[in-house]
Amino acid sequence: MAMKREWQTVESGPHDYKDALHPVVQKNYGKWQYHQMPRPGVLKHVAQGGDVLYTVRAGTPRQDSVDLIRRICDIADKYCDGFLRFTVRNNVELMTPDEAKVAAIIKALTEIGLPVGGVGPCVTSVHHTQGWLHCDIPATDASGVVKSIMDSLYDDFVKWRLPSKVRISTSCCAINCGGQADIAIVVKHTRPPRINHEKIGRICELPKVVARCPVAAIRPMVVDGRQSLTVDQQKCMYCGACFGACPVMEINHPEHSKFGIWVGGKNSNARSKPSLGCLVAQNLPNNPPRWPEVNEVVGRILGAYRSEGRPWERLGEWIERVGWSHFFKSTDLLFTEDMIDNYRHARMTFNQSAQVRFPQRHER
Amino acid sequence: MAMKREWQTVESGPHDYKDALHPVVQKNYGKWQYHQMPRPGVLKHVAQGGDVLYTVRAGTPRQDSVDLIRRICDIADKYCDGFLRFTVRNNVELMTPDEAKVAAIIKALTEIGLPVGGVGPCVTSVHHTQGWLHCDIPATDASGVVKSIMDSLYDDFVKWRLPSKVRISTSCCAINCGGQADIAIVVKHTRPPRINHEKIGRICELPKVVARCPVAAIRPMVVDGRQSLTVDQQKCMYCGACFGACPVMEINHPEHSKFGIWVGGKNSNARSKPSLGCLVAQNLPNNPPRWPEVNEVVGRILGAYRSEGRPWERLGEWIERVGWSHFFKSTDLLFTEDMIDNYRHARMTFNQSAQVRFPQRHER
Amino acid sequence: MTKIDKDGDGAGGQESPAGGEDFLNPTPMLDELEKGPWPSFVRGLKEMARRTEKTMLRGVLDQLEYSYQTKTGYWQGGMVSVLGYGGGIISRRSMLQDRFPEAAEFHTLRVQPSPGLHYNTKMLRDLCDSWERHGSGLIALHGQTGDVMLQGIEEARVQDCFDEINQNGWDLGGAGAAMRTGVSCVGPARCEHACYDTLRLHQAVLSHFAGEVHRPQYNYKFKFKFSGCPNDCSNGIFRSDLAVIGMWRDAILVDEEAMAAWISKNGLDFLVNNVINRCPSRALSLAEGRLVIDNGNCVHCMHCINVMTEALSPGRERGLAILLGGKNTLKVGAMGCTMIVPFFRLEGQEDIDRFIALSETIIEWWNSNGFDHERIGETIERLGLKQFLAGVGLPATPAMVSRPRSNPYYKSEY
Amino acid sequence: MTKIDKDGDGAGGQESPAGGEDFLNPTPMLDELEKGPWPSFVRGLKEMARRTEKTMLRGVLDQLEYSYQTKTGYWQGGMVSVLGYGGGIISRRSMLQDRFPEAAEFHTLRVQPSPGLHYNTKMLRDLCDSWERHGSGLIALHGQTGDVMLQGIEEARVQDCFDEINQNGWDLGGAGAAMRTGVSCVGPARCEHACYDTLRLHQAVLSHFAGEVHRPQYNYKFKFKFSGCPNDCSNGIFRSDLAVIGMWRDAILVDEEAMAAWISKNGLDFLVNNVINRCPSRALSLAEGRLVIDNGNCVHCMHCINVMTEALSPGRERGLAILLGGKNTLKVGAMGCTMIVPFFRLEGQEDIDRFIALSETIIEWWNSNGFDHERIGETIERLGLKQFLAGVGLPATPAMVSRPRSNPYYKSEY
Ligand code: SRM
Ligand code: SRM
Ligand code: SRM
Ligand code: SRM
Ligand code: SF4
Ligand code: SF4
Ligand code: SF4
Ligand code: SF4
Ligand code: SF4
Ligand code: SF4
Ligand code: SF4
Ligand code: SF4
Repeated sequence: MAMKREWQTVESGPHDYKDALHPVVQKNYGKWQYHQMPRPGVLKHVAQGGDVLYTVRAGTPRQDSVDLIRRICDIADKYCDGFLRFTVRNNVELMTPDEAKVAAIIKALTEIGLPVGGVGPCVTSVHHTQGWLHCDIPATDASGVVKSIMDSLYDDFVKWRLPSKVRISTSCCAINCGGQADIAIVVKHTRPPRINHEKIGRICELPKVVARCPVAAIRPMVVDGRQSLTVDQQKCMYCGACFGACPVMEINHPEHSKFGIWVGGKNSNARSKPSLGCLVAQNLPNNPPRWPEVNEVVGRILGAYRSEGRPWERLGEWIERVGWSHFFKSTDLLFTEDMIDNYRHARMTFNQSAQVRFPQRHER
Repeated sequence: MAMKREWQTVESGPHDYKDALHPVVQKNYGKWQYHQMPRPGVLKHVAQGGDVLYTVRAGTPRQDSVDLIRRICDIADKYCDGFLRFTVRNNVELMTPDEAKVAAIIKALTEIGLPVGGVGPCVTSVHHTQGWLHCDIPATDASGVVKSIMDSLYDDFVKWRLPSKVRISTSCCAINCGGQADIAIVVKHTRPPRINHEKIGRICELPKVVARCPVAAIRPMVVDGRQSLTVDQQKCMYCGACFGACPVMEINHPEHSKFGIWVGGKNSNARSKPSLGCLVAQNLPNNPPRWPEVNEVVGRILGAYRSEGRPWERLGEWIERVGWSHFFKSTDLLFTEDMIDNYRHARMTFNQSAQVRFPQRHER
Repeated sequence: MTKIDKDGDGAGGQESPAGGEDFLNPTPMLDELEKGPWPSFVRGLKEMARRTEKTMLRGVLDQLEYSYQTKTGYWQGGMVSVLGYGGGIISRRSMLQDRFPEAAEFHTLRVQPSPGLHYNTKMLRDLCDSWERHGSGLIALHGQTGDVMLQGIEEARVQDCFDEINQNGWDLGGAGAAMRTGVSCVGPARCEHACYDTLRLHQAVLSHFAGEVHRPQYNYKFKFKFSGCPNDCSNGIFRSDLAVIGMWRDAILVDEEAMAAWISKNGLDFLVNNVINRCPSRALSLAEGRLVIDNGNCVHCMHCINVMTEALSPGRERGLAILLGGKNTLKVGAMGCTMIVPFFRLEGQEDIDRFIALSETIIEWWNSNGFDHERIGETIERLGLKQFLAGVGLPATPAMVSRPRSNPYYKSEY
Repeated sequence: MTKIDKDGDGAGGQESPAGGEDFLNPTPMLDELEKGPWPSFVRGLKEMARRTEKTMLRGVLDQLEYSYQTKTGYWQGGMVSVLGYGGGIISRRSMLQDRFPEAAEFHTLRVQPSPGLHYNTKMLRDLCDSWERHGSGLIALHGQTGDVMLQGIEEARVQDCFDEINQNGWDLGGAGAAMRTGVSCVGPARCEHACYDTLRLHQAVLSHFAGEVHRPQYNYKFKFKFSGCPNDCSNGIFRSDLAVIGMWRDAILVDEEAMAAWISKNGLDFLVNNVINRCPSRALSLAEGRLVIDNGNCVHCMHCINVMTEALSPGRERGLAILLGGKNTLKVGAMGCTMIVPFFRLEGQEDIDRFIALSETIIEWWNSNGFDHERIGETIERLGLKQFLAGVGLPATPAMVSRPRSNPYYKSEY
């Protein structure tokens, strides 16, 4: 095939963005002055020179059909001079300098089934991953979990009902490609990899596999004459790292996977430093197609935050203010001994002080 | 000797304290209401019933002669009904319900050479250790360092010239028996232990010594036929732990010891959680009998804190507020790469955020 | 073609051309995900499958339904590539080829987006057309590393597809032990907080490293993320190896008029409770009803600027901060990027060249000191920040740590 | 007797009985430490040596002077003990016995103090007399672990000396891998903040463990410290294995009158800037010029009570908190005690018995799970807090951590 090929690859890197910018953006590039949020889903940016740009943001399934993308393009052609962008959270943004067009854009997006929202103090689209649709180590299907969650949180996306931004992520294994978030929904394999001793010697570089394990749980072993490996069932904590080095370290299992929910992850530097999410619910069933148990817990956490959080206070900042004991009480979640860190830097998470809160009579 | 001995040991534990309490203390035991500080070195405690107790606090050398102790007892007999106590920081406290006696007590203490002070927002006596006078691994003499420092800080002990309490400790090896403090002055051995291969086999349990090393720097080795040990010069960071298990791991050395100064240690839970001291000056010479270089740095740190600290703000809290960069600037100390942690939990001390301060023009 | 789960409620069938037999097999569990207000990826897939009658889509739907029923994934990885490249394509073959022959292959092309994720409709329409021609028609906008993911193509079609989109200015992104695709926030294109040109730097850097993106030759993956200010909208600190965060180092700009207006509109209590009292370094205070900023003590968290965007803006002396070593969970647990260069001026091309040169020095250090499958953050943690700084020739500053060391366990000279 | 450093400036000589030859040898460097306003231990030693003419003191001064000149210590450890005990005495013999024969032995008796370090003059005078009779006359008040250190005695005199002071109610403290001497703050004897009886508990606990103090049988040392409130005046959190910190769990007591007086005296600004704004959990706020406390959010740091001692006091429901695992630098670096039991009521004897029983369970767990020379904090860090809690039968609560785990790396059941 390479024979009858006349095109010479151009290693161009990222697609050029110059002709992807709306004229108003070009003109005011780097000259924006401030922004406002006229209504949910809409941003109004004002430039030093006085130019104005309206942005309408809408959620997408992320796993888009060309049909959907073409429909979005139709709207962009009709109202936005043929320009559009996507956000880092899989939302689409349609921009126009013309306030009059905002309503029409919202209408058009709604008609093709895309919810307008995700701007300001609300839930926005979920950072999610591949799952059963495409990955090779997923314990669940990310897109399905996201769809189920967002059906429940629809109003929190299209309305302003929360103290501040709420970022949610969901990942289909502990590797967590979805990243840190106010609420991270992460499934976890819950048993050590099983090894096919016939295949492994042929397919994998055994020393590389041994080296991959963070807790040195993998040791070489000879099984009926064949070079193979064995996993120390006590040490292994199912991280899946070895599977990445060798697909014969079979970590996938129909029974043994559970969901955990992590709260207080924060990427911005606003007020508090960026922070990692902390485990507050575990062993939730991996229950397709709607994962009701996971959904219910997420709802409870948002509910408590909604009623107790203060303006601009992110979920984790709210918890820091009221204390973890109070968080578990007001979300009716159970703190278990597994939520006490026991990994590398566990000591640094211990409360090495006498500072402690006690619920008062009326609260008890 | 055990023969002609008729006394049978009583394993009584701590000496009984009942008859060591002043009558006014007995009467108001657990019934104190509040306290005031009428003047430096003096506390006034008021009981619920209205009783009052004055306390005069004075510094001591800690390494006391029976002569000095008897003189103090004379004062206690004369003015305090024969009662006295010492503080956890080696200060002596003379108590009386009678305000009139306070001045006399101060006079008497001063006459026997003991400075009255150490109460409230000031420097108090130094937590110190044994040093050359008594310990077996000291790199310096604690009592001498303390005497030199306190001669310089005398006014900070007897007067109120500081934003809040300042606790100082000094230790004669990295083990730091003196503990955490606002300013900890700790000498450190700076080269690996040297081994006498002839003696070690006879005197020490080699496996125990090997096990004692936190960085696995000690390995068994045979030296001209004798079982011995060898120290990996690259790994060893001179902690001295092996010396504790085996005196032949000769860590003491006339040349290779240096002082470091650690600031921001705090034991109380007031406001901020208890915190560890952080290294801000290193490689200061071990220079008896007066250690001028160490003395000078301590003075500089106190000076900056004196002028910038706020009421009730401990030294480490002041630094947290203004930032470490500012601290190094205003104390004219040099931040070096060795001050970046590289031990077990080093990562947790990295600035994993974009939060950073910049001196402004007028400050630059 | 494989039929499964006959007793499914056939919800999917409802959309079938009235009367005519449905192109798709029943997918009762997946059909549950067509319900509810949020846009449904299942509906999209089924609609496109019915229109295009692409058997690959049917096979993938069948296998996915089976995954839902058996709670197991059935894809296995492999190697698929285009001429001259070693990465950029995630190969997927079904483990159940006999059961789902139509799902035998489902490879994904990771295509680098345009910086800031800005597009014009022509770019996207052309891409859609090429993808419908050669592949499944399923596109993820965007992957978590920022790629346009063209999902579902057979190995035989890969080269032609790539050649076609490459002619339209698209190039593959990273995969494996390589430089990865970058992400940049919308930046100066539409954000008043941008302290440097995120789009321009993203384009320059990733173009420079194009070779390292296409031909894996590192210890492990390396990711850049470009955020115009410390709000870090591209999640650089936890999700990239080298986070480029916009920064300023002079005083915050204050528009006194706008400030007055803001305060009278929102009230003094709101100012005190939600601005002044939220400043992490207490650099804000109130004086005669006005907000006073102690800029020397400001840690550039952005909060006050975020809340009072009409009145406050980053200062005039703008540039960026370089943070290093972020990653997520695997092996050592998540870690955030560490502050390495607090302020780096970025104006002309020579600044961009300086930035790229420094990036190369950093990556070279990592490649010569790191282990296999070790992210640079792990290498720095293992060898020490001191060794890293010496290796790349950067000075140690207190800005790199939250506090100096609290243990004496380091080697001093003797 | 050994004469050294003839060219010393003989400062020491000045105090010598006019004309007569000085009992002491020149110690020029040490003499530098007689200068200055702070009380001088050198002066004290020399004065006592001249009065008592104890050669041991002269020898020790000579060796110490030599240490100052050569920057090296010359004591080596060993074993010295009294009948029935295995510890409590730190043995010191000179490495330079030929050079300083008078300093051949310089052993130290660690003597347990009376709780709260309260004394009457008779106790101390008797102790001084015994010590001058049998030992050097040098006493440290107090060692960092709280002992009265009787420093400087020959092995031959140790038993008689101990028998004599033991008859006066004194007992030896700990050394080696044993229960160590305890420290308690002045507590209810003279402090309004005391939430439990530190003196009584100290006495009860250390008497109970007397056997473990005298006969080393642990993995390593174990220290108790007793502080009556979170000000932790006994430094329990960083300097003991088990810190007993006074605690209350109902509302802070407010004396409205005293509060009003305090505010009018110190002013509103001081209240806001130095009390309200310093509360770590922002549990304080201002309402119509008065201080309001959100007790449910108070973390019991003591600050507001410390500043407004006339107006505020710990609540009525008082007891103690138990924290575990503190130690200083050696090997792993310093660590602070971790909150284990947030509130433990301590009123009657049965509460004290409960406390002692729990302490024993904890120590047993450590002795059966710890390594040689491993402090309990290190054992807990190595095995995990979860394992510790299971081992001693305590429930896990959020109060034990600053935040729950942020990595998924633990074993769940399967
Ligand atoms: C469009 C987008 C950048 C892009 O290139 O795509 C963006 C755009 C804006 N961000 Fe952002 N942020 C965007 C992702 C993020 C992320 C990353 C993420 O969500 O994955 C973060 C970090 C989140 C975190 O901390 O975990 C982020 C943290 C912020 C913050 C800090 C919020 C805080 O208080 O912690 C601000 C400040 C603010 O809200 O005014 C901000 C502010 C803004 C502003 C107001 C900037 C401006 O003046 O234009 C923009 C509209 C805000 C809004 O959407 O409410 N943006 N912003 C991203 C939209 C995501 C979405 O579709 O919802
Ligand atoms: C006498 C003594 C207890 C004893 O049993 O010996 C004591 C006595 C008092 N302490 Fe303390 N503290 C004593 C050692 C400590 C220690 C431990 C130490 O110094 O080694 C600490 C922890 C220090 C640290 O954090 O590193 C300590 C932290 C406090 C605090 C918290 C200060 C802060 O803001 O962080 C207070 C609160 C205050 O100052 O009102 C306090 C308050 C007090 C009060 C006011 C309590 C009272 O109402 O009587 C007493 C007089 C205060 C003063 O001296 O200014 N005491 N206090 C100790 C005197 C030491 C000395 O001679 O100077
Ligand atoms: C005498 C004293 C210093 C002083 O002058 O006050 C002292 C002196 C010694 N300490 Fe200490 N420590 C003394 C309080 C401390 C403290 C403070 C405290 O107890 O509050 C600490 C820090 C807290 C802690 O327990 O960690 C302390 C942490 C150590 C360590 C390190 C323990 C660790 O796990 O980090 C060692 C090394 C060891 O045990 O092997 C040590 C070892 C030693 C030895 C026994 C060194 C040795 O093996 O010969 C020293 C004997 C010196 C001597 O000749 O008397 N000493 N030592 C203190 C005991 C006097 C007393 O009984 O009252
Ligand atoms: C596709 C994507 C998820 C998504 O649906 O968006 C993804 C998918 C995979 N990730 Fe990821 N990661 C994706 C973004 C991330 C991110 C987020 C980011 O880049 O901002 C992270 C966390 C940040 C980081 O880099 O740590 C991430 C951390 C990982 C890791 C753990 C790396 C670590 O050091 O902790 C692995 C495991 C590995 O590399 O061995 C991994 C491995 C994988 C593999 C290649 C698993 C495998 O070996 O087969 C997944 C391929 C799935 C597939 O079939 O396509 N992926 N992965 C994202 C890439 C799309 C794109 O190119 O735009
Ligand atoms: S989170 Fe795990 S399963 Fe999901 S895409 Fe990433 S690597 Fe694959
Ligand atoms: S899953 Fe993780 S812990 Fe278990 S063997 Fe594999 S690499 Fe090791
Ligand atoms: S600090 Fe070191 S040298 Fe000093 S007394 Fe303690 S153990 Fe001995
Ligand atoms: S001094 Fe410390 S680090 Fe060095 S060999 Fe001895 S125990 Fe190991
Ligand atoms: S990171 Fe800063 S500059 Fe970039 S979009 Fe977010 S707020 Fe704007
Ligand atoms: S940007 Fe953040 S740190 Fe700086 S003044 Fe504003 S709120 Fe304070
Ligand atoms: S710890 Fe508390 S109770 Fe004890 S003396 Fe200090 S302040 Fe008083
Ligand atoms: S005691 Fe401390 S935490 Fe509690 S209210 Fe007072 S200042 Fe706040």
